[in-house]
Amino acid sequence: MNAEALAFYALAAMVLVGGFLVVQSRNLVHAAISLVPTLLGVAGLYVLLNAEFVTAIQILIYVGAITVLILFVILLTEGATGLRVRQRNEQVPLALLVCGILVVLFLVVLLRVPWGPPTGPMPAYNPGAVGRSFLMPYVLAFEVTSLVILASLVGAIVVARREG
Amino acid sequence: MAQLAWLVPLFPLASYAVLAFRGRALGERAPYVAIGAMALSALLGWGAFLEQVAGAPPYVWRAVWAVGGERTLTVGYTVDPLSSITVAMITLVGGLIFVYSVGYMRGDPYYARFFAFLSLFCAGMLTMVLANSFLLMLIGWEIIGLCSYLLIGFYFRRRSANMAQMKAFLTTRVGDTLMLVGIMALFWQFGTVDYHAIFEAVREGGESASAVVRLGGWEVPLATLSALLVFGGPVGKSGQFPLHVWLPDAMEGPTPVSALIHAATMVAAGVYLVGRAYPLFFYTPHHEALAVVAWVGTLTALLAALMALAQDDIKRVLAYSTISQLGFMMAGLGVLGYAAGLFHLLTHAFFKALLFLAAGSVIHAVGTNNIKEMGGLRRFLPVTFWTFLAGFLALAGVFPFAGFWSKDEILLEAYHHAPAVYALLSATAFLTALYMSRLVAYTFFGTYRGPAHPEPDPWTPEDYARAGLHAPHHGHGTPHESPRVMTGPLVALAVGSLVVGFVGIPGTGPEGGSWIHHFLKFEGFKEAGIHAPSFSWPLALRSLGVALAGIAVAWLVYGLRAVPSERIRAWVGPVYPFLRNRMYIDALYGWVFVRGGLLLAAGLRWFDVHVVDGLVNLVGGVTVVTSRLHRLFDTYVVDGLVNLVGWVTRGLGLLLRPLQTGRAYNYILVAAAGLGLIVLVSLWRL
Amino acid sequence: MPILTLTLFLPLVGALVLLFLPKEDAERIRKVTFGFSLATFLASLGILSRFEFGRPGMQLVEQAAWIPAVGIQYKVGVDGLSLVLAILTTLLTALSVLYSFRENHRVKEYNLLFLLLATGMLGVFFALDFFLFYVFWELTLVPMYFLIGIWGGPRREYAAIKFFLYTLVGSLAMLLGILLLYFHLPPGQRTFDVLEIIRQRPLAGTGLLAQLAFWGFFLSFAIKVPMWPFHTWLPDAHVEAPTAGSVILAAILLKLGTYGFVRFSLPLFPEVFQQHAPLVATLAVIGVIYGALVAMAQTDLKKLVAYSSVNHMGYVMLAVAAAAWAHGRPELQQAAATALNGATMEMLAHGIITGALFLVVGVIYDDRTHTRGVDDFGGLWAVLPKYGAVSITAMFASLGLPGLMGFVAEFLIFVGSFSIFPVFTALAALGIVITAAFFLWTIQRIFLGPTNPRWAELPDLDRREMWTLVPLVVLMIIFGVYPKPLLDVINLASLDVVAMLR
Amino acid sequence: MIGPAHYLGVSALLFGLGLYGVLTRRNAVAILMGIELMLNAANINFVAFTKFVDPTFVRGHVAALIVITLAACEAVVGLALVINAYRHLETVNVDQVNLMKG
Repeated sequence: MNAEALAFYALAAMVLVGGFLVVQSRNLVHAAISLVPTLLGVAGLYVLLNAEFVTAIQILIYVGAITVLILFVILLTEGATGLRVRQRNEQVPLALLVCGILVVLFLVVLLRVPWGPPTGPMPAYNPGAVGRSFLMPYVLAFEVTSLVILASLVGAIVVARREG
Repeated sequence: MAQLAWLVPLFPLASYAVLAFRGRALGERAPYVAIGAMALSALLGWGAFLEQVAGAPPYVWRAVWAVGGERTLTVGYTVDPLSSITVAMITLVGGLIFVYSVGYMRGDPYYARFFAFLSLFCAGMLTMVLANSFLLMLIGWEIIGLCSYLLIGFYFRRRSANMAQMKAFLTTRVGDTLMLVGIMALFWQFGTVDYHAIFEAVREGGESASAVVRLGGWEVPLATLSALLVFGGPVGKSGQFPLHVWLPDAMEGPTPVSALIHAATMVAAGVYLVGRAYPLFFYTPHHEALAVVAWVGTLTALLAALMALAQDDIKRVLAYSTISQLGFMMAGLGVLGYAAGLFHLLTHAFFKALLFLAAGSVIHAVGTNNIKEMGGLRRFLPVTFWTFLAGFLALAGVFPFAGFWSKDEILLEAYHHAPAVYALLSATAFLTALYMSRLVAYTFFGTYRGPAHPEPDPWTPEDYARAGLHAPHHGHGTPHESPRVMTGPLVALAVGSLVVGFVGIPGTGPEGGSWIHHFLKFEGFKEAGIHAPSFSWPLALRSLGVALAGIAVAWLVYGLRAVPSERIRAWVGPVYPFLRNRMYIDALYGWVFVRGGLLLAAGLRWFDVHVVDGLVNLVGGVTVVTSRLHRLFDTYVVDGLVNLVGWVTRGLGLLLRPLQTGRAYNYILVAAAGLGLIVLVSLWRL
Repeated sequence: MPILTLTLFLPLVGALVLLFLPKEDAERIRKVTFGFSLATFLASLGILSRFEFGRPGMQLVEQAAWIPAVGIQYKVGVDGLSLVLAILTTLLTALSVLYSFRENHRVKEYNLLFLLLATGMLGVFFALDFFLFYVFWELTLVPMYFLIGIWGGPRREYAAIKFFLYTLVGSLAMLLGILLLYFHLPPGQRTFDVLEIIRQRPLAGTGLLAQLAFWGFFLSFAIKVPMWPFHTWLPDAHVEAPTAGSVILAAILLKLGTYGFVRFSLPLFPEVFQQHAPLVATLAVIGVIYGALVAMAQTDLKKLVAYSSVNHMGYVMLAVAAAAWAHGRPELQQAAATALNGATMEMLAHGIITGALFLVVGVIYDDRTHTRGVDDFGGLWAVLPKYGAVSITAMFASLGLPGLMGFVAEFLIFVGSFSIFPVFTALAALGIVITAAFFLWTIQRIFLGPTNPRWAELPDLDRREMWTLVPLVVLMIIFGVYPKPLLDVINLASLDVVAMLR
Repeated sequence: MIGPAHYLGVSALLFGLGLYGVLTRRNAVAILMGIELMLNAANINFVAFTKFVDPTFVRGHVAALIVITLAACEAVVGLALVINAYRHLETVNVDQVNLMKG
């Protein structure tokens, strides 16, 4: 077992355990805090996959922004998120079944696919390639995304604004 | 001149347009427009007529009016002896009536409207006469029907006038519809509506002319059928039995209208059309269509004369007399007296217009229509009396007045071609003299009785106020003679009633015949070897004798009262009320057609609302109930019995409703399960 | 310049422009709407100027791929038939908008719907692709539904839903027919192109399927016409619709049905149509007489005019049935063309005359008396001379007085159909008498006799009302006196249809 | 040797966890967290495929970046909605928010 594998398994464990805590914690604040190791683990996986730029973004946005945002909201809506309140709905068994089957199916698919060897040596990682992709073939997607950001910005302000 | 004949109907039309839009502003000057237009028409019309007299060839002009596939429907006009002499008559008599109306209608709040309608009427009438296709003829024909409608109901405040105008339009429309079907049949047969093309085709008797149709079990020659259908129009318009009922009621209109439309011109249109379409009738097997025309005419003449005997309204007597005389004309045409029938049409226009106008003068003076309330008027109205007398003598057929010559022609033809018709027509001639003498006796002789109930003013004070006039005061002391503008036309027409007949004097034309015979001749007779019988003195004396006998009998009964009419009335029993009530024909029509039609309409309306629409609503109701049932069962029964297309969607919606909880996580669960299913399926195929 | 597309979408552009106007500014909304409808009318006259008279077939065709995968295209074109109907549409839309200047309730939506409706109707007449046709066909339905449902009379909801469901059932049946046709084209050549489908007649000789498709189209068109016994939506819709809505409904929407019969049913299913022509003619004759008689029994003016529409559309259907019967009988072709000319003429005449009649009813009902009962009036002619003259002219035109447009149409229908269906036609001629009877009776009850004192002080037609009514009256007279120019255009289209019936 | 299957396996498990969270949580914020997990799972896939299948054009990175961006937007709007709903309905439990029920 080489270092890469070791790192992978450690990160995978971190991700999955974190994820389990996210969905399982009765206390929402705990769940939100468990989100941090999960997302960091994913970021680690990105490092293993030679995606340093994505890693950076992942940490910046997810860990830095979204998690904090979620924590704020939990605090803002304190009255409804306490431990007194039932946190699960009535379809737990059904959901468990469906999710289980789905995961099993995914795994079956993974196992049945004949993965060939990697398609050759990785080229040197180059964030510039990502930039070029964004601005040349995917410029439309890029623009649309920015529009979506704008819209969500405006939308969030309008929705959350205290009416008066 | 003939090339300009298209202008003849256009002058009155222009006058109509001017009066319709500017009539109110013109006010008292309105008649000048109408009379001026009529004078121009008369000028052109007489020019064309004199050209024809001088022997000019007939002039025909056509234009395409409408297309149907590769066929065309043409309109146009013909100037030939028949149309030109009729145009001359209409413009002359019509013009005189216009002049008379200036006096008669003065002070009426709708003065301009009256002249507008009269002008439109003349435009339609002249169009109809000059037309050279059934299409244009029909257009003119219906326009005069419209004007008749408008003018009968001119006093539109009166309920009786409203009813009369509807009766007139609808009754004639029945005839017109038959004629329309006839024209359709002609178009089917010959593919054209042009007079000349059709007449040429029937004369040659080709394949299409001798076609036969099956009606039930009968084989009817198509030519006869279409001729008889076309005859439906004249039956309606010329008040022939059984569609004569409208004409007496049409007397609700102002008197000049009665004179112009319901005596001199419009009602003669039917006769004119039969004359115009004579080949159509003549070239049927054994002239059978003409036989029908003859018998309808004879019957009408006799029945109307009988009914005239029992009427008390001066205009109604004249109306029945008109019907009777129109029957005479039809009978004349029917018994192969082509020229005779049309000659009578011309003379009749003069003396009947005269009689009506004179009657109008009488009514103007005494303020009632009832002859029982008149009497002794010859002293008060000398001009009216003498002119009326001229008309009376012409109508009765007394030598040398116009009626004598033309009626004698008809009787002559009937004597030679149809003796039964001759007998009946002679009886009618007797009756004619009788009822006319009765009228004269009651009106002008004896003592003045005065109206018990003067006619109410047809207008309301608001009408006068709106027109800026003052309501006239109807103080009827002693009757007084009408103004010159009214008596002038009377005198002119009286002269006409005397002299017009002279064109029928034997020897005025070539070969010892009369001029009118020569001028109006039907080519088919010569080809078929039919010769017009020549004038015979014994026959003429006999008809004169009949007329004088009628006058004498009337003199005994109504003048000398040797046998008072009351006694005769008691003596004949139910015959008098039978005649007085128009043989109950009007009542019968009222019950069968008017009430029956309204009842049927009401019944169908009920049917429409409750049955046809009821079915629709039932279908709707059933679907609604079905969907309610679904709502009841929606948790238990998955029932697909939603069988109406429009409601399938809603039914399905109701079925699926329990699945739609509105909770997003339920939906996501289903979506996830669906995703699993998709993976499973793709695994299967992997 | 693609003049057809321009004409077609000009109202839609107008509707878009309206979207950007504040709804409080009713006056400007009205003016803009009227401006656009007038421009559309002028554009349709522009089509006329570029139309080649004397050339058969479709003209000014514009074509563009739309959904090429399934053979749907944007294809529009005109021939004599659709051209005259399109001009009628634009004219009456403009006049209706002008008339509606008095409408004060939700002005913006009202005018917007009118413009939308105009595009829908023009599209139906222009479309040469079944899919496009269907889209426009349905597009006409929605604005009308709202016009009746929002601006209608007391029972507007019932009437609107009835109208909507009834016509929707019909158009679904037609959709099935269209799909049947489409899927019987050979795979790979499937198209919705009307002319191509007519050329190939994919259902010829398929027996039952052709029957099904025919009845699908028939149901849709017959409801729209409406033929007896599918007519009961009409009186309700007319009575409840606002005046301008009634005008459009009677003048144009009913024509969609007869247009469909002439444009689609006749050339697509000549054999089947011929087989059922006597039945159709029977229904038509029943419609003629029944409509006239039921109209006679009405006391509501709008209902009376509505039933007179049933009567008049019966004449049109008689002519169409006669033309169908002429299929394969060369000796009847000329008569069939005459009958079709008459049918088209009647569509126009009915559009103009009945449009005028509904306006006439609206003039008296909307702004003056608020009653439509025939018996509530009397002697109005003396009070309202202009109004009386216009109304009486329109009514006489409707009862087929020669010299006015209705006569030309009826005469052509009668002479054409008589050569083909003598008995039916003779029976239908009875309708003339009954029509005359009820219109005369109506005239008598409204305009003649003593004046009802309640209405002694009514104002006569004002300028705007004159502007809406006089053009229609003028048209009635012009084409009644000299119809040849119009018939020359129509005749080409009729000959085309007849040629397709060879 | 760690191959694509390993990464995808982790991704599948994480996806399952996220889905479970979405399906069973009553609290809207918690559901949002579940969604974030699922999005991350998807991103792992994208990035992994970039390495093993399409190393030259880095299309997966592009996709992942877009997803992250959209996730951020979604979180912002979603949380705003939660606050709004809380203000109006005094609850953030989605089974009490059933305005969509037909």
